[in-house]
Amino acid sequence: MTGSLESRVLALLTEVAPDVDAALVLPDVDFREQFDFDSMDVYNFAVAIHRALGIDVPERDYRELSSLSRCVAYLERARIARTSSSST
Amino acid sequence: MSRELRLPSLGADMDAGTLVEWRVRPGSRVRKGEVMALVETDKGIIDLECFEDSTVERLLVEPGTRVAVGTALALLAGEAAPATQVGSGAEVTAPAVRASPAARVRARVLGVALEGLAGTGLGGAVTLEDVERVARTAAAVPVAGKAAGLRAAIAAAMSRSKREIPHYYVQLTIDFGPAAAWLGAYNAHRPPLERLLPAVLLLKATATAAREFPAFNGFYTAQGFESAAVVNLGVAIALRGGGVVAPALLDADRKPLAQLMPELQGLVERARRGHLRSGEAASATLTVTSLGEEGADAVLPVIHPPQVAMIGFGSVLERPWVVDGRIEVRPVLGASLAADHRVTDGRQGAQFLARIRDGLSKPEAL
Amino acid sequence: MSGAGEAPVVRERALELLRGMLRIRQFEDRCAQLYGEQKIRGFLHLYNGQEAVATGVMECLGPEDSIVATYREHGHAIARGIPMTTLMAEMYGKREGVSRGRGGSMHLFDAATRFYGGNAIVAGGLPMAVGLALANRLARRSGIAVCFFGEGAAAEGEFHESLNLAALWHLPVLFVCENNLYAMGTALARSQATTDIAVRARTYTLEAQAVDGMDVLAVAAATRRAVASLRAGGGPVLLECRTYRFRAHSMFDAQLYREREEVEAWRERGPLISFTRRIKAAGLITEDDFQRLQAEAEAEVDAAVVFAESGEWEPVEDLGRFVYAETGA
Amino acid sequence: MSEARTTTTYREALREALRAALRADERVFLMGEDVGRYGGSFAVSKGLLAEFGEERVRDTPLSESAFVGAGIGAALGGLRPIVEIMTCNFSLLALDQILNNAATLCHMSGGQFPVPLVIRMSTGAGRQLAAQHSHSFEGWYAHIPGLRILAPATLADARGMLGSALHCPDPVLIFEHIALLTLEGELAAEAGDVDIRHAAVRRTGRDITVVTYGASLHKCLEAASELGREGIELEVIDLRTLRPLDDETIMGSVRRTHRLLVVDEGWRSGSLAAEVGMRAVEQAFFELDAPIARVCTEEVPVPYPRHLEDAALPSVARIAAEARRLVSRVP
Repeated sequence: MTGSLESRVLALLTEVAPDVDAALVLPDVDFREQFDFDSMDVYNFAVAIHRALGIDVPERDYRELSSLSRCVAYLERARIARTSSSST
Repeated sequence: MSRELRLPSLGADMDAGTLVEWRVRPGSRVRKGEVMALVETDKGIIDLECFEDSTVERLLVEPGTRVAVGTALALLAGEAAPATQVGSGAEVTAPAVRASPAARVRARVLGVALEGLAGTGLGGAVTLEDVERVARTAAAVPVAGKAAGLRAAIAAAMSRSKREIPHYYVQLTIDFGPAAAWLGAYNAHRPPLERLLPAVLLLKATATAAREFPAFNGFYTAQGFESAAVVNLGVAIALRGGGVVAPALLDADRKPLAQLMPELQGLVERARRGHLRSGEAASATLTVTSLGEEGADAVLPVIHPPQVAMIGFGSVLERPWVVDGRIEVRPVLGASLAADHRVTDGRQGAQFLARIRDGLSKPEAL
Repeated sequence: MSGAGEAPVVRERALELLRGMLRIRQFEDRCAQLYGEQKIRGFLHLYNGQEAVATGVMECLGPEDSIVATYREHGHAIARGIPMTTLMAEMYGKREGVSRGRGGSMHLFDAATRFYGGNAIVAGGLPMAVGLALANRLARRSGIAVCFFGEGAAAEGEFHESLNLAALWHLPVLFVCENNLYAMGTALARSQATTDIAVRARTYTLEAQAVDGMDVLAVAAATRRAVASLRAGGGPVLLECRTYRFRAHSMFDAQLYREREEVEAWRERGPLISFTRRIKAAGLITEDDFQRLQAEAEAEVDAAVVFAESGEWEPVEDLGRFVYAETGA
Repeated sequence: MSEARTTTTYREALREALRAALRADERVFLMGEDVGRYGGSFAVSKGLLAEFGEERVRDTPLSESAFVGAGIGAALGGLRPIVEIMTCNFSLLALDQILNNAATLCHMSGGQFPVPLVIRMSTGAGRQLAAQHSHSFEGWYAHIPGLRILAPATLADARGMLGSALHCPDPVLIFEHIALLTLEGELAAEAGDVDIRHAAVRRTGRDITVVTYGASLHKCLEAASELGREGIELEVIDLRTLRPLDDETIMGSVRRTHRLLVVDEGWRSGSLAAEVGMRAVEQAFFELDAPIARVCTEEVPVPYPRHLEDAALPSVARIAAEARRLVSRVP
């Protein structure tokens, strides 16, 4: 399901920053470096993730949202954690 | 009694604009706050709002026309005073972009900025083909073109500022510990949408202080300085691809943090989409720039004329800090003030910064 | 009171000719007044003094004949039978005018009476009259073309071209030169080497004759002979009617070019005075008749003014009408 | 279903038009200098005197004002005169009649007196006839409301415009270019009246709209062929009717090509070319992707020697050069 999550994250990313071309996003480079992401972008990104994926990223984990691969890995873990917690 | 809707000056660095689209027609009844037209400026497309209920009698300017600030755009009927701030009516002196009429129309339709575009037509004019080629290639190109125009506008405004305003600077390092702690606690229990950014605290603290120091909040014009009755706090917003704009958070001193945050979010979004509202594009009475997470200690800003002061915040950094005679590691923030010596002096500036510091030390009161 | 082969001057005819001249005189005097009141604008050229010419010529024409006149043509239009009401409305520029107000004083047109204007270019009407006669000839119609012009026109090329062409093609044109001695302010002798217009016409082989233009009967008699010749297939004829204009060339004219005494002398033998004197002396009419005709003419002019006053302005939206024919192909 | 076609010339087509008009309507007659015995100074009316007689083919004295005025009078009198003025230079001697009477009477009489007159005259340079016989005055006449101005550039128009003009209740001036008299080509045997209200697109192309008329049409078409080999496509419009102008066809083309070149044998200042260009500015400004350009006759009285005359007139080379300039790109 990683591919699907990645494409959803990319969609959210372009929603937050409409001038970003999803096809050109480098997975391991910091968003800040790639497209001048700032705290407002991170804030918006977190809001979008919460709305679309239902994952509430706490403020202290915002640094996990700094690149595509890091973000996908984090959200993957968060989903698994949520699923397992809800199944118990 | 009919009166004229004139092209307002939406900033000291704006002396002309291109009417992109009318949202009203002759005979239209427009209510206060309704958007009457879209105007393209160097800073993007701006909505021209109606400030009084009116009826449109006649439109005087065709879409696609570049007009000087102060040019009458339409005739309105209604009892009220002129709808928008009236500019100087000065002629456009900046050299116009050389582009064919057809290229101008197509550029507008395709959203391509002509400024900085290399023309291949007769006399180096931008042609239809040039515009279409740019539109076909990556979106980055028009952004670069737009950025060049914006850069020119910034250059003009900042040069004027440095030419005309005798700046002085005051700096103060602020212990951001109490604010950071308060903010962490505030955000911890809230979903992402309701959380606050540190910038909101900085803005609110500045706005509150400005109300107490009106000599830093207002405009310096040919008639001298006049303090503003409200605090419309300009926020310097960096655009991706370069450039900065500084639209205002209206009445920033009177709004609770929970309201300022979504307003700031909206303002940033509109600024980056190039679609600011006329009411917020030009009304700042005092501006703040915050470098956020970029790691700089401090920033010494250049005042946006006709304003008379600007506050700069560096990044919040952990630094050794003396508390009760002992050294502790604390998050600290470099705050700077650039102010107009024609209006205030350094002593007042230091007091103003100190008042901001005090505000940040009691964030719960903000 | 009649010459050889001439229409007899009986009471009815005398009254008719007098009425004709009085109507023109009254109309012109009222126009002068209305001009001062700014009801009439533009150029206004009045016919006072020349009434015998139009009246005498028109008496001899039929409805099949075509008229081409000059910018001093109110008299011709009235004598031709165009109602004074529509003429006055034209002076005002009202849409009820003969030319829908588009022509004004100098451009009276009326298709019903074959009145082809009112031409404000000196000699401009002569070639047209030749063409109207040509049309009659080619269409085998009996009508003739009558062309009025002043002696000033004899200096224009179009005069010579037209006389030559009409004579060359043997066309039924009656050229009526109203020699009032002044082309605006330029006396004939000061501008033309040959002052005898008839002599010049004869060089183009036209039948040409000089007539006392102040004598309505003489004008009529000459015209009647000319028309008979033309209808019988004869070539063009020119009548030089020696007359005088009592008023200025147009309204704004200080008349620096002629002496007051000269004007007074001509007035003494004016067409109205002399004709009235003659027919009264002959016992054809009484002073009462004269007064009655005068009153009738005045009443007709009054009615024409009322008509013109109550007329309407052509709507501005119709400005572009009639630049091209509206009758279709 | 192929229609019969005959090989003919512009001159013969003009003559055939006269012959057909004289046959079709008893009211029609031709008059002018040397139209009868001489056969027309350009031999257009050759043979017509014998066929129709002196009454309907009338030689006139050298009195342009009188015979043009007589044409106006005859038209008012119910006939359908065709007046030939030998060359447009001589038409100046009749300008008073054309402007002050023909063009004016209908309006001035409140619509009572339309003037259904046709005046034909030769126009243009290119035959080394020097300054007094090389004018192009059609643009001047096109300035005058009340007149209709035609400029046949093709065999079909030479054959068809006269008949259409005679059916028109207004004064129509037809300008026949002397350089076209020997133009040869095929014409439908059935050729007759043509539309005289619209311009014609003689060649389509996407790059530049070239508006022209008369003899210049053929220069433009030649330039278009030349440029076509270079990949520059000209859309060539033959105005045909110079007054009233067919704005729709012109602007429709400008909206496609976004460039306008006007080629006019008249002098540049105050020319018909200026009028066409100004209308494009008024009506299609936002469609223009390059400045409007003109190729007109140089502002000199047309000189006699061949090389100077050639240099004065619009040429294929000048038209092509101007077209190339309009689509040129700066590096």
